[in-house]
Amino acid sequence: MKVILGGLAQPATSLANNTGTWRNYIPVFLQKTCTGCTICAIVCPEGCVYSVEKKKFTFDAKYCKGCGMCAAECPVDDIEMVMEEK
Amino acid sequence: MEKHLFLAGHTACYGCGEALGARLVVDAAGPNIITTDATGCLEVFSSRWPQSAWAVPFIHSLFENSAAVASGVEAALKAMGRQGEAKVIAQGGDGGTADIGLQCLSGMFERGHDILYVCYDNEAYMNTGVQRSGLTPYDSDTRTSPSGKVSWGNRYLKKDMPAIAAAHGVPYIATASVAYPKDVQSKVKKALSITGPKYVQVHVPCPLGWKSDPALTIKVAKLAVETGLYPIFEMENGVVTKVRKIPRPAKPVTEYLKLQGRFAHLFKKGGGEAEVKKIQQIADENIKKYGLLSEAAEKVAVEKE
Amino acid sequence: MIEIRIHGRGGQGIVTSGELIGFAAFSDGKYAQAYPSFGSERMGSPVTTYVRIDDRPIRTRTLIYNPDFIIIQDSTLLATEPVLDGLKPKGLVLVNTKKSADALGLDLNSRVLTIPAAELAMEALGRPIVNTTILGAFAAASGAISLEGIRSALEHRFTKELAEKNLKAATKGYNFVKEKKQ
Amino acid sequence: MARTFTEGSKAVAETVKLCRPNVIAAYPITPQTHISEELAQMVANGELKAEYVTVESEFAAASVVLGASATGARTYTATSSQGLLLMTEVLFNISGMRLPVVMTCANRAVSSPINIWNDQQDSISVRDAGWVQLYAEDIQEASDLHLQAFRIAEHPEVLLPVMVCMDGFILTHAYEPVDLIEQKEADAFLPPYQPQYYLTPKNPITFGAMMGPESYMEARCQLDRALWGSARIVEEVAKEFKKRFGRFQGALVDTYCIEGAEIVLVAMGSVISTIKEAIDLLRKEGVKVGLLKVRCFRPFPREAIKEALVGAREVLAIDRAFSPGSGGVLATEIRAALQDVKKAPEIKGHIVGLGGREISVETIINIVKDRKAVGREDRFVDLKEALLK
Repeated sequence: MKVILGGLAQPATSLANNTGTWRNYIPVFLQKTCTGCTICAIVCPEGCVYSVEKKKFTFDAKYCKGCGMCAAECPVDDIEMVMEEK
Repeated sequence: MEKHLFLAGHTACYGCGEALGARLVVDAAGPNIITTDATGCLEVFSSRWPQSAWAVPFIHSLFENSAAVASGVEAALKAMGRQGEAKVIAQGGDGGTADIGLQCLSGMFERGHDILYVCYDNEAYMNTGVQRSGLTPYDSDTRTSPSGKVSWGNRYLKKDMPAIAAAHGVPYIATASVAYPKDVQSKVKKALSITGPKYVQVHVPCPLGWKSDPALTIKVAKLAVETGLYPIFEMENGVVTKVRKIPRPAKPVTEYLKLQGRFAHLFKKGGGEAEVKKIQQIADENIKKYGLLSEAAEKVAVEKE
Repeated sequence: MIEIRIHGRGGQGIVTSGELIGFAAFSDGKYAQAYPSFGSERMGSPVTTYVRIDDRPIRTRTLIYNPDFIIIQDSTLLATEPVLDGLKPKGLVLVNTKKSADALGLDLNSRVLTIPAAELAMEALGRPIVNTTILGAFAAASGAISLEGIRSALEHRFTKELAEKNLKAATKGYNFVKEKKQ
Repeated sequence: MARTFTEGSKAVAETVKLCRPNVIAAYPITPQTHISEELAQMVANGELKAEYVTVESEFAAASVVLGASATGARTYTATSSQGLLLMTEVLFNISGMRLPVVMTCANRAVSSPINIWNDQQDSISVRDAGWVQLYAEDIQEASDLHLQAFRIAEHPEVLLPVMVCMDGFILTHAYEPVDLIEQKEADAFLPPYQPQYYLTPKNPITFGAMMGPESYMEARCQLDRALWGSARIVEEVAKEFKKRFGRFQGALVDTYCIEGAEIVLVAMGSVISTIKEAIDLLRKEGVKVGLLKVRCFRPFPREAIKEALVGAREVLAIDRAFSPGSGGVLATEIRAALQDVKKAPEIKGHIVGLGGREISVETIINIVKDRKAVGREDRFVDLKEALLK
């Protein structure tokens, strides 16, 4: 990667960065009692939680650092954090 | 994944309130913005060359000049007839805003630039390893305001930035918290609809500096509001026009303090009760000053974002 | 090269005097250089302006130590400042005072001319602003610049109305010296 | 082209106006103030269509032009002394981000003791900030240099800020005949700035990213190469300026009476004129003395200096600034430039004119005449020994 004019960076390139490797705990989206409130997606500091269907959410394991905010904030306890086997 | 303007792959800590705050702000603002940022955590974890988490034009220059660089951006857009191209958002942490960057911010306010300044308030210099700032709360334990045999931590009260902004005649001022994401976003949108300087201060917990559970970032942030320690309000043309009411009775500050290691010394050492009382007093004064308590306790308590 | 030193007090238009002499010489087709004594002088404190006039480009940027002409816009400086230092033999000192040259009692090897500039300025301008009156007197006494040069300098520097008034003042000064000579 | 008789600051402001800057930000400081006042008046009169940002400090002035330049605007600022030092942090940022800002430094001594008069300690102290630094000999050159500065700064191979240094008071407050360029001629010489990268949602690039040990050095090396490379552009632009306007006062360096000179004085800024006067007098006495004028101090024109000095027996560097604990800066750098020259001339450093101390023709003549009597140490000239006892 050539240095351009003192270090310009191209937009949206952080996606190349695999922050999922930081994880100790991984969320499990049970997809049982989900009401589709979207809180999990809103509060994720990585912005890597997303809906596949209206009441079915999942996350991108490439970026999830396993902070557990989605699980802590889920009002219906439909997300569990489990120790990740690596 | 959802389409965001502040993207994954950034290198913020687990459960970072500031990363969440920044994403909420730029997503609300939309793609037609130019953002500046002060040196600090946000800049470091979002723009480590050759990567950038920003999908919007972004410039970081120095610790103390985000507001001045934004002033230059805005002046350039004006001078070149490009005002329609982008709104300007200046960003900074609490140190870059209330301490070292205050002079540049004052200049920006005074000159009336059409800029939204967003302060991500995590209440200390986190980028350099948790030292106190002008927005560090009373009794908070930081590396430069440590608790010790003869110290309860930070001796000073939070600098009242909204009042400082108001004294400059800033037409729109708001506080917000990542605990209420939609509120953050609607305030950003409202701010951007107003011409002139705007100031929005977003409370963003820092699990590292606050020594709190990363999973509880939202919970901690919410308690700051529900205890009255972090009043959420809007000021328009110098007058408080809207307040986020908190459930009656307000939660005791201990509920908030106990979740955070930065206040742990208050509960370990003899005499801590008196200090906690002082903090409760700060909350009580906020509640009175801003009229934070709701009329009906239950109604607000169940309000969900 | 002709070197001129102007002495006065802050607020008396000394810097402007230098600029006007320089511009007059410039419009007479000569090279000129003018610069004030640099500093944070306040109203009332002694100030100096330096002017050089030559037929070729002027490179020297030093202060003027041995002037051909000294203009003293405020005669009280004679008592307190070394304003006459370095004057060339057969040079000229022009002093703004009601007194006669003899009455000043200056022990010099040079010509001393006095001019009651305040009175003349009052007649022309209605205000005792003396610098342009002295400018006219200097033109007449030295021949270093022409009255026509002064006219274009004033027109360059001031609005039309102000230029006309000041030209009147300068002409009064000019004629005063011319008549005195005869 | 029209010749007028005007103040140095006014002449510079007139030229800056011709360059059509979009954004100007400056903070008052003596002796720079007249320049920014003139520009403010031009904007107020509607003669100059620019955003004039009245900042709260020089630090903000530099930050505002940084932001504006990154947004694609042509930008200008001016300062002196403490103001320049207050800008220091931003100066490094502007060059690091490769932004073609143009600045006038009205050279003035730095505190403490506070002193508003001229020397060059301010700009010399920021010589490592990564800016092109050009030093003006007279008002005409100071004025002309601004038009050239924007051309150099915005050249696609340069993209670096340029600092035009003019001696405070001596040039900023003096009145001289100056040839002013017509707007049409200026426009033909300096086309509008067309940045390749700038802040815009159309291409949302990130400026000012953090670089670690893996790439920081390359970015700095790139800056260094660009600065060295700017020497060629400084020359090109000076030559083209000469072709269009007929004036040439050197590019990287200039010389006076250097043919066959055994003793060569080297200096920068307005003292050059005084030295020329001294040389004329010395030559009449049969002293074989010449002058090397350093017009471009950054990039430091090593080769041009070598070429000019190689035949001399003695070099007398005249410094209006110094590095405490080291010596005259020009002297030091010339020594470095000549270190691989066989039979290199002896180089003696002279620190003169600090804080407005007068440098007369006699000062220069004495430096030349006393040169045998003094040692190799850089020395302060015309010291008042009584004040040191």
